[in-house]
Amino acid sequence: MRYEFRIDGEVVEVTLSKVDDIWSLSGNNASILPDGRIRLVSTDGSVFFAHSAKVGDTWWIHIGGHTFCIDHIEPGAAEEDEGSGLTAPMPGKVLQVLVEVGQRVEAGQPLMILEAMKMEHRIVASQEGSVSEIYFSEGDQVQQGVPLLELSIS
Amino acid sequence: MRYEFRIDGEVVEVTLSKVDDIWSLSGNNASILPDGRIRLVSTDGSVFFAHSAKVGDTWWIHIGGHTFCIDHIEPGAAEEDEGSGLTAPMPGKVLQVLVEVGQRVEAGQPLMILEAMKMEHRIVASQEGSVSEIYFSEGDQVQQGVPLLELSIS
Amino acid sequence: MSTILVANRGEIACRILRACNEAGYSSIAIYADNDANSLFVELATTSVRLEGESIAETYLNQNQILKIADQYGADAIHPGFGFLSERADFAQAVIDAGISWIGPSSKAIEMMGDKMTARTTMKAAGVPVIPGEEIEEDDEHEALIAIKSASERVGFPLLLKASSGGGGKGMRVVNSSEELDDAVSGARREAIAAFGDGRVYVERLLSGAKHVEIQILADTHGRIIHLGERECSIQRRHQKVFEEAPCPTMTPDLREKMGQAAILAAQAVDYVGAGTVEFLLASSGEFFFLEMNTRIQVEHPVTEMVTGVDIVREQLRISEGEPMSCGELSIRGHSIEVRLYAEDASNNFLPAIGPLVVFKPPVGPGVRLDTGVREGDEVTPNYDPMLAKLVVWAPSRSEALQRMRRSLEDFVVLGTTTNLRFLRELCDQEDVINGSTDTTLIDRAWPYGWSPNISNSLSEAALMVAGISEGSGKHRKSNSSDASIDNGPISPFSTLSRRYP
Amino acid sequence: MSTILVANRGEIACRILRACNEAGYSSIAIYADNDANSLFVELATTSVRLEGESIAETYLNQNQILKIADQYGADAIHPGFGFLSERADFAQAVIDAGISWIGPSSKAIEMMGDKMTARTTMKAAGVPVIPGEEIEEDDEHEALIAIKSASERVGFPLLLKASSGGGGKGMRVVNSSEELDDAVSGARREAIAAFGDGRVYVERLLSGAKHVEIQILADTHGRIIHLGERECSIQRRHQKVFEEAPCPTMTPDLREKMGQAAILAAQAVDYVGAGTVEFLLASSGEFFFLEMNTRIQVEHPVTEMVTGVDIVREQLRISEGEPMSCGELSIRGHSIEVRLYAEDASNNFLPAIGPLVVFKPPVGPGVRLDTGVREGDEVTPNYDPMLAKLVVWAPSRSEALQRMRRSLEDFVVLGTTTNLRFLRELCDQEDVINGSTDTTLIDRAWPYGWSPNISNSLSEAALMVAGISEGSGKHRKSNSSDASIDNGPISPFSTLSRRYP
Repeated sequence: MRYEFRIDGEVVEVTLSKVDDIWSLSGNNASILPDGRIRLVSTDGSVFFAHSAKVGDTWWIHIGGHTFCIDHIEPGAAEEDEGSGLTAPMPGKVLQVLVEVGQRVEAGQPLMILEAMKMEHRIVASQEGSVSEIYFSEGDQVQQGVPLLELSIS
Repeated sequence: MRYEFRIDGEVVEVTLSKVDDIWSLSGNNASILPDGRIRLVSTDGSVFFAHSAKVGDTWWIHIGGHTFCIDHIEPGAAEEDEGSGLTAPMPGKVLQVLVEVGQRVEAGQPLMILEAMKMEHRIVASQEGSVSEIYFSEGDQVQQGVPLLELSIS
Repeated sequence: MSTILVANRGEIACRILRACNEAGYSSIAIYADNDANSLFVELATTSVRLEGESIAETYLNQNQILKIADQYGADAIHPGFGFLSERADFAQAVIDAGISWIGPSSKAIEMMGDKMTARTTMKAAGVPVIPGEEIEEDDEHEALIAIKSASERVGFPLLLKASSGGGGKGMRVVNSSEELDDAVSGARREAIAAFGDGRVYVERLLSGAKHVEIQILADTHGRIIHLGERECSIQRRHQKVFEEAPCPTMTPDLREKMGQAAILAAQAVDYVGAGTVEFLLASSGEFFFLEMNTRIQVEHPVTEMVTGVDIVREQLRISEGEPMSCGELSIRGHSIEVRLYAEDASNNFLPAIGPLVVFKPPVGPGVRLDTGVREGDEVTPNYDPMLAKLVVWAPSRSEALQRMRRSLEDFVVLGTTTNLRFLRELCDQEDVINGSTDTTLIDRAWPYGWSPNISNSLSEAALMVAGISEGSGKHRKSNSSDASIDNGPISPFSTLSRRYP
Repeated sequence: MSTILVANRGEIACRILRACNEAGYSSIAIYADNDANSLFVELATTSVRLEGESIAETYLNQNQILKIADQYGADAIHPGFGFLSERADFAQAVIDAGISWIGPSSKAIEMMGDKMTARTTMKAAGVPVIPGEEIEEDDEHEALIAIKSASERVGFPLLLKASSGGGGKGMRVVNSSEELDDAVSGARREAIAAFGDGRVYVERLLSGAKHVEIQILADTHGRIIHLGERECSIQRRHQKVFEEAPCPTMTPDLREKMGQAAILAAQAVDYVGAGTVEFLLASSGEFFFLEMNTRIQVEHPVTEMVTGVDIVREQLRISEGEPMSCGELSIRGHSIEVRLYAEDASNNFLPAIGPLVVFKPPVGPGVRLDTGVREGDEVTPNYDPMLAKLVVWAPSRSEALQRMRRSLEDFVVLGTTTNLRFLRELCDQEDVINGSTDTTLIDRAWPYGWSPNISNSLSEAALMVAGISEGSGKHRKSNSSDASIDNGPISPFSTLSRRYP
């Protein structure tokens, strides 16, 4: 079985083999427990009990005291176009818009201030460019993931 | 909705009405929570959060610090014939058979000794009668619920 | 010591394995096939399967366990309680194999394990013992004659106890001479089955007495201390169900006297490690040696809660040859433990089995649960029906009782009959509330057996819940095609079949 | 008092409601619509819905809460922390309505709530305060001028703090005069939003100092005691994340000095109830009054664990007019609390949201979890991102750290990003291990931000688990037709959609 995942921004192909109820990958062996967890025996013999749960396309995995978020890439799915839009990291309210359309900005320059969970969050320019669009003004409520402004990269 | 249940050996008919998501029974109102529990508001206004789970035909219910076992009687199902058989209360081993076929016994007289979970359990006559059948002998393993001996009631 | 093998299962294996992990040791769990998915198996660094089926072939199989210890490089063995924990021959075999035995010397185990030797040793050390007689005869017929003659001197009511026993197995109360024949053969049969030794002894039954025991710790630097007492009077079928520290009627004076007697007892057998000296405390204030348990005890948490000593961690330290780390005895607040058994308290405490479809322990400050099971596990007849120990601590006894009541009501176990409600109602007994607890409490409170106190309106509410559950589709079968999911995470919507229909 | 209304939500509401239940009081929970299925709502005898949407319309709505108290017969109100707990006008309104206020007088709240009054009062009472200046100007422009002038006398680095604030809101570190303008406007904006009061004050930033606070209790019989200290130096975004008792560098002498200063502080405002006096402890051993929190604190459990005092229970007793039940201060062992936040520690601690698809807290002796959430709940942006407090106790500090490490590794939370791993790696910082904790620790340890330390082989194992999960059918959608089941018990097999996509 072959799957494609994205972990920490990197796309990785995972090819598993399965004999009876034992799954294998480069010397690691694993099986599914009755309660849905996965028991993994690594090449050095150490045993891990992993929890996994899927939210949207993302697998949340707890193993060895760490928690991983791993996106499953559906076969044939187009890569997301990340663009140069700056999106809201979480739902909140626009407190201040610090730039105007057409203004040139430097990488790291604050563009907008959001308030969420009673804390202020700055939206900063990811790279040098000029502001091409501003979608919200002060006092607007924004949902997580929506584009807030657009930069054209010079 | 009408259901038949057995609770503490007694058969009870339960007739529920339902409007939208609220279930009612003689002044008690209840609704199902997102996590599957049931929130019940009794006539005196007190609120209970009940857990329920089904094993076989039996509903296990936790409410108000008590746990109930309530058997659902399928519509049209024949009443079980309880007979006069004496059944194994749990899996175990026959340690001793204290009676013989044909022997007269009094109510409360020990008939057989089982061992289970490292403890001895006595199987005693439920009423006066004579032993008509003995299905196991010393050393036999028995499963839960199997008839051990048969009494004919005089 | 770097790798510790835990030769046990269930909640006590979990307790010890966590202590090993926290102290930085590697740990080895051993498990029989029917424990392959048990919690304790997951808590060890390495888990090794035991071959065989019966307990004798697995958890009591000394050779197999020693072989695993050797093969996996264990340099210490913790026996927990039960199983091999009080087998002097095993302790010796472990030591002979060059492995540390986390417990006292095999000599100490042997002397305390045989009740007759223990009595003799205690008498010699000046520790008061209960009036009673030792029956040396091994043959059934001769033993009966000797017991009859002893019973005339000791007097009724009396107690028959297995010489090499514990945990209530092979124990019988005999109220009159007519009951003696039956009781002797039953006690001997159980004793032979459980311990391979049918010898019993006869002891005066001190009714109305309290069961009070002293926890002791002794290190290899000559330091020996007691950690105060636990009261464990409340018993059913001679097994403890409700334990507390401190004893509600204890005085500092009496504690010191009993503590010193316990230290004398331990010194008499050159004791090393954690151990418990059990006494009967008569209402007169006199106390009598019952026995010494040469191992960690089920009810050790209540002592940990009030003294702040981590007894298992001290066991590890002592086995390392380090001095124990705890200072002077100080007792703070009050702790109560109840034992959660899979059993039907309304039917003579008959053990129960079944799936733990829902298992939701109570939470909150001052609540501790030592469990060997979790939601989704199956209670089988293979082992002891004790599932978990619910322990509370609070600044005062009345607050601890209040916390225990709340915790017992919040504890949800569905799929297997437990004694939860029995324990809850036990907490409302006047004698429990005012601390007048003695070993006859349960029999006095419910002379005709216990049955739950349920209001009609609550039964009606339960029936309503059953109706809603049935009517809302909660009962429909899982129809997955994947076998690994059928047994899957147990939710209120799953429908399980008992494995033992 | 017979019925107590808890004017709060989340874990502290759970903590207080359990204490009410155990003490035999009836309890009333109040909840906004988005809390209708929250845990605390279930723990009360009666739960009453608050009308309105925003926090101002619900948990901060004094009139509505007083109306509910009247309507449902509450004779006492416990405010918890945050929300209305330090609003003097609310405390007074409660008292005027003939209801017991479980806290100090409105006068005491007012005096301590205004940082300037508090400083003046403390100076007069002989309690040492940090060099700094109070800015009375309310107008933005005038305030800026006054702050600039004050900054020249106080010196950089300095701290701007909201006069009526707390919890890090409206707080800014200013390293040089160039940063001042921006910092002042940001601090004022946050302060106005959070407290309706934009006044700030300027304080010398004592870098390298420890944040040490003293818990005090005062009853209406004139008894006032301190319960020793907590150290809460380790903070991120000026919010505590790791708290412990005792402070690892504390001496009995210094504890007594700081304790007496805290008692002086409390006496200066005729304090009644539970409160905390916060100090900065410089490496020289000098300490300075920071502020007094006139309410129960988030980190109160570590004091409960080492002193054996149930602080919430004592609050109830004091409000009843009873003398407090605790005796002399005795500190036993060591306790550590970490705050579990829904936040991305690797991205500047940005708050996170999502479903708690799996939420499995660690268990075992010495582990306490104070939580307001449970498996299946949703973390929303409506409230503070603190989900729970994980508290451990052990006989020594090093054992407590070991227990905390083990507990953090055992804690499974899936579906929402948390700071679990950050906390786990925090426990391995050398300065944490040897107790050299100060308020700059996190910035010093991770000057360029934190990111997890993950071995390649573990990433590979995680990918393998993802592959198996994907391949084993764990991902297929629930296809039930019953809506109440679709949202049903959250199992590893359920597929959830974020509510905020």
